Amino acid sequence: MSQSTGTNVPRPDAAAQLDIYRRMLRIERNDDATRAQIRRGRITAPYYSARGQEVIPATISHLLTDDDKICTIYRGIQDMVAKDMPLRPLWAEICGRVDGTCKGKGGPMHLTHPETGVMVTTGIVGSSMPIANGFGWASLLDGKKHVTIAYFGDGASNIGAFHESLNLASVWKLPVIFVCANNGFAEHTRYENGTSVDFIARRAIGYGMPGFTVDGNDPFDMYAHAHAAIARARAGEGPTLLECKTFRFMGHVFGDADGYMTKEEKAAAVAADPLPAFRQKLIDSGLASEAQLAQLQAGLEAEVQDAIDFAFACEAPDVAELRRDVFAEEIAA
Amino acid sequence: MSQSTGTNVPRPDAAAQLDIYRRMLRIERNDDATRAQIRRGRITAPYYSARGQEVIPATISHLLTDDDKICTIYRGIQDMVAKDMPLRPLWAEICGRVDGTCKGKGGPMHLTHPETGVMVTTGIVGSSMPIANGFGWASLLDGKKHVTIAYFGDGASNIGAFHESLNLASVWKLPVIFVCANNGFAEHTRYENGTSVDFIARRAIGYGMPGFTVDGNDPFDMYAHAHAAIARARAGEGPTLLECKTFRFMGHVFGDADGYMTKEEKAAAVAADPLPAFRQKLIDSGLASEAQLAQLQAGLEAEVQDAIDFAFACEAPDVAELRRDVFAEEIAA
Amino acid sequence: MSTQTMETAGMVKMTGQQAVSAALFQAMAEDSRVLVFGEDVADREGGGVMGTTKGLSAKFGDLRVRSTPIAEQSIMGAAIGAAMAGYKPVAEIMLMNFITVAMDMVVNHAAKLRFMSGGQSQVPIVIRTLTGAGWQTAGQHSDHFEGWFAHTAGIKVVAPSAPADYKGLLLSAIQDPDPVLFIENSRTLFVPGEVAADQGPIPLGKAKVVQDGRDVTLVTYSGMVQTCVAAAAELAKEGISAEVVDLRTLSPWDKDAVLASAEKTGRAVVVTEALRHFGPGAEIAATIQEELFGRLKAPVRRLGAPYCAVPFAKALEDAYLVQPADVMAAVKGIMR
Amino acid sequence: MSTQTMETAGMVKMTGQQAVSAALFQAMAEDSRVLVFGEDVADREGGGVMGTTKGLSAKFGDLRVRSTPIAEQSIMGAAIGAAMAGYKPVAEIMLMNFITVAMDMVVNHAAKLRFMSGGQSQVPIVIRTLTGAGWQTAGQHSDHFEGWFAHTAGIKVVAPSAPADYKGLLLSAIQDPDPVLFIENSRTLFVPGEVAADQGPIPLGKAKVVQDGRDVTLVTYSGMVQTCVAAAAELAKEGISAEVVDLRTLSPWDKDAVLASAEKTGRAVVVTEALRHFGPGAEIAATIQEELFGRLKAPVRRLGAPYCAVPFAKALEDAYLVQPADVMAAVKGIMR
Ligand SMILES: Cc1ncc(C[n+]2csc(CCOP(=O)(O)OP(=O)(O)O)c2C)c(N)n1
Ligand SMILES: Cc1ncc(C[n+]2csc(CCOP(=O)(O)OP(=O)(O)O)c2C)c(N)n1
Ligand SMILES: [Mg+2]
Ligand SMILES: [Mg+2]
Repeated sequence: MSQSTGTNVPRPDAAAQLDIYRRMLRIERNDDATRAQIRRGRITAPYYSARGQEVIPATISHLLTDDDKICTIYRGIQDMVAKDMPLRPLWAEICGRVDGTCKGKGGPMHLTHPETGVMVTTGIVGSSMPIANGFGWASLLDGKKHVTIAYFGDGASNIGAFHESLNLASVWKLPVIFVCANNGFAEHTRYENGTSVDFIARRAIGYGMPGFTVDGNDPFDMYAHAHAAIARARAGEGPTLLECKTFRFMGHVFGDADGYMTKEEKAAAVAADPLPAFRQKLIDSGLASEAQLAQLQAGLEAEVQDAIDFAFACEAPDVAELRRDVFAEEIAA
Repeated sequence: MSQSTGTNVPRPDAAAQLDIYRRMLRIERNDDATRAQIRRGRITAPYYSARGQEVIPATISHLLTDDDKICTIYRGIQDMVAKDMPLRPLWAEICGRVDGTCKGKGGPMHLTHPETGVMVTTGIVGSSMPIANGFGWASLLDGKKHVTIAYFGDGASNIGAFHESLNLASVWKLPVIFVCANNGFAEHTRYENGTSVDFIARRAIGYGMPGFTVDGNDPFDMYAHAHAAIARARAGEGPTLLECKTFRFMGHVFGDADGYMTKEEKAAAVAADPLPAFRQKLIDSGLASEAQLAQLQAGLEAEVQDAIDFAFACEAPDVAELRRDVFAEEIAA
Repeated sequence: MSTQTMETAGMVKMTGQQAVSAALFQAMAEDSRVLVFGEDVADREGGGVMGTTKGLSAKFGDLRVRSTPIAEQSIMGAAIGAAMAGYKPVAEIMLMNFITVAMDMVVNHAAKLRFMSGGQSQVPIVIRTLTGAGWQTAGQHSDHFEGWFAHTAGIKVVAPSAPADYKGLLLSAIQDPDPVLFIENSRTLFVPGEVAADQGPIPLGKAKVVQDGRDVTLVTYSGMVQTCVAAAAELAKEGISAEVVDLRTLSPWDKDAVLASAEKTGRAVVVTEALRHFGPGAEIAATIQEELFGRLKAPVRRLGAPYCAVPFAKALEDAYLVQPADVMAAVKGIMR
Repeated sequence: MSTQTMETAGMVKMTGQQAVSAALFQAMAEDSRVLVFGEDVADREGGGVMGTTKGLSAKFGDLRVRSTPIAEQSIMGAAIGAAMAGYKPVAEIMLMNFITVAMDMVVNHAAKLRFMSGGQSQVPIVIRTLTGAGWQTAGQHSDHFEGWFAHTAGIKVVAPSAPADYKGLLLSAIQDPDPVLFIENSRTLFVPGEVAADQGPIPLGKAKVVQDGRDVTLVTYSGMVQTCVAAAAELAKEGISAEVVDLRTLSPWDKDAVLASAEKTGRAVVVTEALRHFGPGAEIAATIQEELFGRLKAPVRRLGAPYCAVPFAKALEDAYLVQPADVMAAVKGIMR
């Protein structure tokens, strides 16, 4: 299904490559710190690591503005971090503090940050897509050229919401890009045991929509396809389906036993880890020095540490919060 | 999308053609009588005529046994009549009598007759399909070669249940045939204003399933494709999607104003009425004489009239029926 | 849809359907953020299968008034997203039974996003839907699921019965900053009544005493209001004075008004078209008995649909629906 | 999943989860028509994300024990069709919130097909699902929707809390000729308890007095049973004797047992994890007050979740869940 996008394949320039790498590393450093905090027993909520999938949101976010929106899923913290959501309110939320972006009421599965376009995070498989269409419709009404990204997984491509959403987006020519992170598994179910088609991108045919299978671990392939899809959406030509092939290194949820996959396939995926590979590429192509990248990393680590320190210093929300934000008007005690 | 099924295209022999015509005429005579009774005010329920669509279920039913099952929709009386469901319990049901096949509790939108394989009639768009899969699974468990037909409309191909069902049927290789009567409209909405793809059959690609666009008004094209799909299902090779192009002459529901379609397109469709056309063909090809067909018609009209007389002579159900069939055990008064 | 004008002192005679249409025209004219969409709602598709939205797309354009594919989940999703982006979508779910395919969007998302986001998101949508037995549409076209939504935090449930309320409450529902389920009832929607020519918004959450009485309070809403009013008229002939309270909004319901009336009469019967079993009437009955413990003259009775699907045959459907005679019998049973 | 055998006079110590597993093994062995399916339930996928169905596919084969795509509507549809064809599918909906995408199949079809077909169709399915707050899984993973299904004619609702009941009621649910929603509670499922080694079916619809008492009746089910038992223990220290009635089946509920207890004690508090507002507790409270009018010493109180989504932060989640202290306060409030 990977269809060439023609001779003028868009390519990230040096600055773009560095920015994509920065976003990847921001995701990875944040993920690493999250898992460390969980191991230390400081965070108790379920955590769905996206380690290994960084290229997808890093590349897409590089091409977005703050006015562009994302609707994502439980495994979506990477999408927010890539979108440059500030880490303090993110961490405070994960820790259930009142200074969290959702005052501690939503938690990691429902992080929201409209200022950076993080509109919806859902824990229901498939449900990012129907809502993304609403933002797409609003863009048409606004007459602006904002795009909305609906992130979801390969397993989610089998649920009804996927179908209804792609059909509506196509009929209405909405500026929405459906980004499927195909990591080969839905919880413990291997792709082919739940999905009837060899490439999810083929499903786009059923919606009269362009669809591409992309190497989701290759920033160049991702860039080419995301660039074209976003341009298409901004031009009013409608939605695109991008199936981005990748792998989740940490299994479905933190603590996952991994018994449903072979050691070999996991080892092979980890060996092909896109993060060090892209790092090496930047150095090999002379775009950055070891020192520069180390400095970048140190800066990101400091940012993450600052967010962690901030979060744990925050207060828990007051129980009166149960009566707030149910409706616009506070519910009487 | 209409793909040739190869050089050995299955063709209905003389007996098959006559049987298909018999089923078509049975549908049409029954439909005509139903509308007459409604006009006379003797039936009050909403009625969804399938006039014009007879070829589809007539051909398919010819290829089925009583052990094969159908799951159909509000516009599905034609599917039951084609499946040779006896007309007395059908009419008694439509008239809300206790001798109706559902004791008058289901009515025309929920007719059921397991003896002839009429398993489910649903009023919810799309819902015939997920249930049909269950019968398909049961066939695999039984180790028998029964097939199940899921009937639905073009509009229904845009709802989530369609997607989930075709995917599951394909992954599980179920002996289910998804038969879409594409009559060009969903209530008042024209095909292309609700459906994003030029041919619904293309959606089969997204499920790794064979899919064909068939001339649903041509018994020969229908026969060729239905025969192949049923053979495939019986052979354990899995499901097929058949998109059967047709037209509903009477609009969505009895009394429908038709303002959403042009007079010309309707006139053209009616002019191409498949029923008289096929009748003529039978005569032209010497398979039947005018007299034979007139006799056939008279027999069917008598059968319909008998059913009507029977139905109106039946009693209304007793209010105690509200406590029966909720559960296997009657609910205490 | 043309309003049958019969003005008397600023009053217009119109049906509930005309009132709904009038409210939509008014709201769309007043606020360009108001959107209307759903299956067949645009004029190209006849302005709704019942014609309720006729003329809106001609007046307000195809971008604000849109027909959709048959895909209720995508309808509700589009409403939610557009609402979060600052619009006020009025989404139509043709019949209440069809909301069963979109419950995730309504319950897990529309109702919760404000809370789960700590107040950052708002979802000011109206879900207009129609239901009601009496037309022999049987088990999948006449259900009353309002109890499910009343039992869901974060969504309001409005269910008028009179034309003026259809208009005034719909205007308020559209203005409301939170999700509102607006239920139209198929037996009352086409009944004409008096509506002020300049009828404006009527506040949500306020009941209306549609019939004063002394001996017993009938608490009801939607299609059962006319049933209770009919019962009250018959009861009056037998010397029993029944007060009829139309909740108009089921959630939040007007506890003060109901308790005041029940305390005054000392007796209450709660009447719903929804199933009696674990139905919305239970909340009202439980609350009245709890709050007025020791001050009632009789136990609170509840009437609702029997424990079965809506049947097709006319005789069964009539028996299924609560009738004035049922209300009268329940009242007489507690009058001794 | 290996049963920790600690036999004492034919009793085995096991968790609710082990009891569910044991019931599935037993039912599948006894009746070849029993099928088990849902997301990740087969051994290839680890026998369920919690491991509850582990070993079933190895023993009973891939045709009877099947993992499915993530597509709850198709899961429920397949269950319905197979049931109508003579099988007894036990379908798993991983968490109760996910049933929102399959409500049409459950409500418009599974629950109604027997009635709408005049008794020709039967749908003997069991829907196993899991829910319960307390694990910080927030707004979309811990809801209690059992009230919706109790308010739907044609489907039974079972919600055990003790391991023996998990086993016995699941065996009965599987044998039942009609649809049953079987709710597993995440706070009780992993708590061990005594189960008879040969534990057989326990009839649906029968409550169990889990704690005798004189002064007040606590009516509850599922995860709130342990909360009420804890409250009763504390109340006993203060000289208040509370009887705890575990409904075990919410619909149909054991009215006789509840009324007998409430009549004996003269006071009742109904406790649910579900939202209090229009929740299942209202049916119980309304019925007790109606049936025992004039014979109660105090109004019936109801406790349930507050009117909001399940919050994430631990402090909020604790406040959201009814705690023993809340039950004690409610009891003391009606003891004077
Ligand atoms: C409607 C629904 N069904 C089931 C679940 C449970 N569940 C959570 S994640 C998941 C797997 C999703 O797989 P995929 O879409 O591939 O995304 P990934 O987790 O691999 O990123 C499942 C089944 C859910 N959250 N929602
Ligand atoms: C879930 C759902 N949404 C809406 C409806 C209302 N409705 C009944 S029939 C219909 C049109 C269906 O069109 P199509 O699938 O093309 O079948 P046709 O009626 O043309 O045979 C609609 C929208 C419904 N019954 N169920
Ligand atoms: Mg995946
Ligand atoms: Mg159609």
